[in-house]
Amino acid sequence: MSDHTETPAAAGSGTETRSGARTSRVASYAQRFGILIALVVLCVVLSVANEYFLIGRNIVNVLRQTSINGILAIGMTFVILTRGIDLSVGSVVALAGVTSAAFATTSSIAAVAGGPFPVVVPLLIGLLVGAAAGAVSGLLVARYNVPAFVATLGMLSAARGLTLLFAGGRPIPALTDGYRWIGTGDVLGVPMPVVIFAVVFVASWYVLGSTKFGRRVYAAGGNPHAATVSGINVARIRLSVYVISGLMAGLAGMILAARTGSALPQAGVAYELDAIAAVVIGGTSLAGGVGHVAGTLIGALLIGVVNNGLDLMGVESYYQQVIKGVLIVAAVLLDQTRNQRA
Amino acid sequence: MSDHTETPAAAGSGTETRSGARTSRVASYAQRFGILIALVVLCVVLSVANEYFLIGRNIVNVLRQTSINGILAIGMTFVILTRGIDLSVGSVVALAGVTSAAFATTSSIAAVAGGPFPVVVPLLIGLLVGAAAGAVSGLLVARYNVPAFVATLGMLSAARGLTLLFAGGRPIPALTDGYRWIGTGDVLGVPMPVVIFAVVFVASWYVLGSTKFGRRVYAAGGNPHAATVSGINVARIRLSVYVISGLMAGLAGMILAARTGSALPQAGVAYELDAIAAVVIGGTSLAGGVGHVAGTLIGALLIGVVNNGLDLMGVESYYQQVIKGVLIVAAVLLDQTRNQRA
Amino acid sequence: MRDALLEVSDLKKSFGGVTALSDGRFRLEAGSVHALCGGNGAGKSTFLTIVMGIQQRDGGTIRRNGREVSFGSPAEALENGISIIEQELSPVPAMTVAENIFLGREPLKAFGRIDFARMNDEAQKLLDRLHFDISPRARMMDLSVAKLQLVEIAKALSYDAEVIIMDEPTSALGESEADQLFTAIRRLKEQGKGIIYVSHRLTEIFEIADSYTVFRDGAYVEAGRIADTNKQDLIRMIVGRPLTEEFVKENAPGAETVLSARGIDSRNGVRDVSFDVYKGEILGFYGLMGAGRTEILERLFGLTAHGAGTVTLHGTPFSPRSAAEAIARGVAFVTEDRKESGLVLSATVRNNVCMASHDRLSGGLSMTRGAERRAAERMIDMFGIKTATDTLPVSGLSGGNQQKVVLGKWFLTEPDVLLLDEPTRGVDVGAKREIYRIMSDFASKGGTILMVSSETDEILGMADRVVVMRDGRVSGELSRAEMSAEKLVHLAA
Amino acid sequence: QDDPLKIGAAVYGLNAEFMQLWSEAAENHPAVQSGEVDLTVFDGRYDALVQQEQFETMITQGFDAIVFVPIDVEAGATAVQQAADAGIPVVGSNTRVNSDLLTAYVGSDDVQSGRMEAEAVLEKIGCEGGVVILEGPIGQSAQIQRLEGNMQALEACPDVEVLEQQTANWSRAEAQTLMENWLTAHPEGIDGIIAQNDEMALGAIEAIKAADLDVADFAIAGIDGVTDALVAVQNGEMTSILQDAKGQAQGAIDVAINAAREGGHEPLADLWQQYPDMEWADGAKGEYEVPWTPVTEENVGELLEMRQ
Ligand SMILES: Nc1ncnc2c1ncn2[C@@H]1O[C@H](COP(=O)(O)OP(=O)(O)OP(=O)(O)O)[C@@H](O)[C@H]1O
Ligand SMILES: Nc1ncnc2c1ncn2[C@@H]1O[C@H](COP(=O)(O)OP(=O)(O)OP(=O)(O)O)[C@@H](O)[C@H]1O
Ligand SMILES: [Mg+2]
Ligand SMILES: [Mg+2]
Repeated sequence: MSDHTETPAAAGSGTETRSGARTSRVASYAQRFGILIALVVLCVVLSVANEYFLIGRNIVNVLRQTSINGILAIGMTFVILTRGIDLSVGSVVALAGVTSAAFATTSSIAAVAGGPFPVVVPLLIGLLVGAAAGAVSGLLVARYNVPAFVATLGMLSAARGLTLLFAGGRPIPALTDGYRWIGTGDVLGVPMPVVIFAVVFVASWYVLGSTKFGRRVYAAGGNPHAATVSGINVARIRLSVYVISGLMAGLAGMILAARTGSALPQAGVAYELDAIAAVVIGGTSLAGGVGHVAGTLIGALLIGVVNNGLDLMGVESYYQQVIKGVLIVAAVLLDQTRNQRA
Repeated sequence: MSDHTETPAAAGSGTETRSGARTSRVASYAQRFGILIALVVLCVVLSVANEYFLIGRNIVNVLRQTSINGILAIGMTFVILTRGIDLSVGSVVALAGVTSAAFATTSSIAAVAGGPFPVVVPLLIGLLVGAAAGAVSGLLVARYNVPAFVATLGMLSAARGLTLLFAGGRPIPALTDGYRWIGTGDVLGVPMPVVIFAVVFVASWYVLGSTKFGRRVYAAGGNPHAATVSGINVARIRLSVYVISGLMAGLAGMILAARTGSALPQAGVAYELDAIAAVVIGGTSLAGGVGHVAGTLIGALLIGVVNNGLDLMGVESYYQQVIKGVLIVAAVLLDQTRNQRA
Repeated sequence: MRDALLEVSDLKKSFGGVTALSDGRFRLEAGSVHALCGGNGAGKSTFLTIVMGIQQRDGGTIRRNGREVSFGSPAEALENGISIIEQELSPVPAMTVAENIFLGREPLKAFGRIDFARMNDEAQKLLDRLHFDISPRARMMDLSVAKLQLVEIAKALSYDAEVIIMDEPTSALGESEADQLFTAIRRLKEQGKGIIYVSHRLTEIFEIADSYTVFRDGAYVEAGRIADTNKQDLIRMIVGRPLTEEFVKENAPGAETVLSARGIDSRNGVRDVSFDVYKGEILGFYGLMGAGRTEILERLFGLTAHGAGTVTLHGTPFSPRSAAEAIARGVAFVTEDRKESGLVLSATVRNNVCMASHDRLSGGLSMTRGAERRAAERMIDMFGIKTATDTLPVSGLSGGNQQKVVLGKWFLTEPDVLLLDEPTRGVDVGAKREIYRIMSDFASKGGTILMVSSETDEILGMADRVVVMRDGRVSGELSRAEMSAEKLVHLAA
Repeated sequence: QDDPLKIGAAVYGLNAEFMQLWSEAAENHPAVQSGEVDLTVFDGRYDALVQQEQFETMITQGFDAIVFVPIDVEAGATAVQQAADAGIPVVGSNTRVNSDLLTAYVGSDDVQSGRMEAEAVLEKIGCEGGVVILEGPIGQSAQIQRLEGNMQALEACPDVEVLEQQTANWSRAEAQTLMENWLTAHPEGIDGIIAQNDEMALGAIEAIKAADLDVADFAIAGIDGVTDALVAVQNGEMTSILQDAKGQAQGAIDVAINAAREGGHEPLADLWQQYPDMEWADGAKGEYEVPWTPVTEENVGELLEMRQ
């Protein structure tokens, strides 16, 4: 008993809360202002520095380039809110990519017998594979108390191995047009990856902010003991968030395959780092219970804008790495000093 | 000592402690038994499966192959005990490797003017660079409240960029014999990397278990607020652990360069994952305050043995990845179920 | 005879080698308040958490309305009409009061959306009914311990459960809030509910309970009707031997001013507070919840930014910027919230006790193991801390014993000036007396004590002088001769 | 002279030496030096999607031509398609891409290098004994093709047993560990080491030294001709097959300039003189094959000189 709540160091960091759940929700967005300002400042600087940055086409590029990491980061937000972490997303991206692609390729070597199938079949397969991978990690964490870091690191390694085995180490090429549409199609001029990202974002906003499940995710992360005593099945919540993260990884894997036109077994390496970074930059605490997908969106955009801007300006690769490191820290620093207590 | 007992959840599980310090210290190691047993089981299986596993030469191999990750993991243990994380160790390995190597190369292109210098000069440079990188991360975390994940992710990127810039993207070859001795020499037949690892391990055991500083690391991680009220300068402790981690990365970077014969700017990629894995497998909690370097040692050995064993048996690369993932989780699972309450 | 709401027999529980409960027995009738009494570590909380399904028993039976039950989780207990106020407050810090109260059973509107408006409304109504002055929209992490406790009370009552377990619900409360709780309890009793009540404040038990059950060392000792017993007997049952007077006070204040505050400010509205404390004196601070007493101590100890005003210690300016500086000047601070700021729960008893005395216990770099062990053993002895060894994590100690560890930690620093914020929170009668004796000895030997307390008895029993606070200002100062419960309450309100 | 041509070089990753040599050579192309071409090198960070995104960026900025070194044969095709849709010519270099929209490909035949290095090893061990193969990341085109070449050579020596075959991901440190373990598992059996790049061969050499064995007892070969490998060749420790990064990079830029100018460009790079077999053919050919150069004790001094 006596689970240690641990108000993280920032507890009560000068946030005046008076008038309510509503206000408190607004306040919680206000805490993102720091990082939002960082994003805006960065965008202003970039649009002054480079004539192409603000043109519609580049904005579409940035959004499209953010969408995969953004989708992963949203799934990751759920996991991190429960004090967990999912290192396996990059590998699951590849696993879902190749398994679904096998049902959607016109190449006779790689196809599953009878294929290619109409797009819904590979789509379901990809989601299913992602969810299954998430369920395995989730079970290990929720039911067998394996630390999330270890469980998902195991999955990172195992899923990558399975992917390579399944695909024989080679890409699965020649995907059907239906499948490719997920990555290259558009709706009223908005590219599909962006559309999917938007839908996922809105859905997660709704789920986390307005549903019972969302409250339980926050509670299970904020104080698992209190949640349990309040009759919440914390293990089930924990399991669910890994399934959600797996689903998102599955989705991202298919978008990736569809965008690149073939499913690569070595896709997605180290994607977990960017996804976690987006979440943490967005203000979600790795200690659980505190954070919001809106922050994650901004975090993901920030990373996307930095990558895009540095490429646009043709900054040399090595300098890029230095600058990127500095910028990410600077953005959070700006946020941090604003929110610091006293 | 025996701060490091265990996960609060499993508090006092099955440990008969009556006769004081001695017993309790034994008990605290007993709690590592789960993972130690996993290691022993694995070793037994491997020595049955492969005739070469238990021969002296292979044991030396395993130890040597474990030493770099082991040294990193020991530094990481300090950081994780304070609730932090250091993602930058892989990059700092490379940075310290190339900067120190520049003082120890006989190649006229890469050398710092006046070089090569006697081995103590590059050695000090490497340690200094590591410590400096750690100090920057540490300052960001301790003084500016940047989440450790973000601060060290920034350092991961920046240090890699600096390394590549410094080395011009090329290896620094032709290191002096003195320098190479760090990686290839031996003391009474024990390879230097193993000797250094052993020294680092014993020193960290002493520091964490028996010094004021060690006590404070545990306190600062277990409950920073309570530690502060007890007169502990938590910020200073936090800063110190990142410096220690940086020093360890510096050391590891030099050993790596000395072993491979030239300092590669792309060395150490993703080393942080294995280092963190060793720490967590060894029972140190990412929530801080609980854990022990002895566990880290076992965790690092476990990873080393898995890699070595699979190579020895000639398991195919794809299967290796799957098996490795499963084994790591299985080892922790064995530990977990043993320690679980009720 | 009607089936009891709850009947427990032969309940057993041990943690590894440590037996927490060997024979737990209890019978709760409808429409009654049943006090569960016992010293620190007697097994009360263990018993109650098992009933609630938070922990699993090793043996024994639990009957609910005559039917044997076995709760695998608190969810099942809640379904069976049992709710709990746990001893250790356990809020979800980033959530609002209303969200905490309705955790897991939020009111919904269309499409499964949570009806935040209704949730806040209902929380407001609930809090109003209980006369708790808390906004349902405030976030838990912004609340003081006392308010957290009120929220937990409101939450437990809101389940409309038939059996309500209250494990030291008033330990962080002042008397007026406790009175609000008692009003609510009486109402529940009339509705035929059963309440299990745990408190180390015996006056409360005689005020509210109908019957009692006493545990000692994990085993049932005796049960009966409150009407048939008295304080002396109850103490005898709890402690196992008779105790005479409750307060031990032998110190006499000297004339030398030790600490002197002039016009100090602090955050949360503490303004212009001045006082002097003398060598050998116990200065009490009394006030209602939120009067600003804690802030004054935090300010003195260097934990909050310094506002206006000056403080001198032994005649020299004293404005520490960190706890370390304060400790170096011989000041110690037993904080109010042991879980938040007092203890490292994952660390052992020994390491917690030694935490503020590292310099004293080390020879240069190395800690002196022997010295640490002896120090811990001395404090375990001095405060009667019940623990199998000093190398167990404090998270495995009972609440009252944890409090004693905090006291031990600060006495070990051998301070001149002791700042005590609710020092006997959750401590049993026997140990309380011990602590009062230690305080008295400390002052007699020339130590100085500043003691914040919400218990009038404690102030009246121990303080040489009392500063009464109201809304962040000093509303009066009374000498020992002038003190009375009425005057204290009058000045505080 | 009008505005400089904007040419982008999208390479799969710059963290290792070979692509660094490649991009340095690209920057040193006479047309870039003279300002005729404004060259931007994009680091693909070993990720097919990142490369594709860099194509999007170049298209947005209206580049005149792109030189492409893809991370993957298949995944690069989409990027090429996008550029083609935008009317930007793409010239492949070093690594193939499975697309018929490529203006041309300037590179070397990996199958051939795989065969050459394996033959060098087999010759040294007299076509009998045991060999191990250190592979690149499985599935990458260089790994697939070099392995194909390895196998072609091995077919000619049926008495040679392949004892182990495993990826070390182009990495020296990984190869060193792998080799240490193999030396334990095959205490007497390993005679030859076929490493699909130099880094891995160098790792194997270090492992042999660490095991107190004599490097001279092993036949070791790698591919690429990175600087450390040249030194090792000079020391008689291994054989390497030089991949002409400079030739590939500069040749591709010439072809790209020609495509951007829609013909008529006079090639400026050295390689057109260096290799008599390479014919410029008005930049109109679909494939330019840059020959491999086995590094021998004779030419190694000169090659090292060029690296200074
Ligand atoms: N998780 C645990 N691990 C080990 N021992 C425990 C644990 N929980 C309780 N104990 C032990 O069980 C005994 C009974 O503790 P419990 O908390 O039930 O006492 P209590 O009667 O509630 O005391 P208090 O009045 O101080 O709250 C104590 O000796 C305590 O050390
Ligand atoms: N609104 C608030 N925001 C942050 N912290 C607060 C707030 N109100 C109180 N606290 C903190 O909570 C702790 C207890 O405060 P509170 O004033 O309620 O305590 P109390 O013991 O009931 O009364 P007193 O202040 O008289 O000691 C103090 O540390 C105080 O600083
Ligand atoms: Mg209790
Ligand atoms: Mg107070």
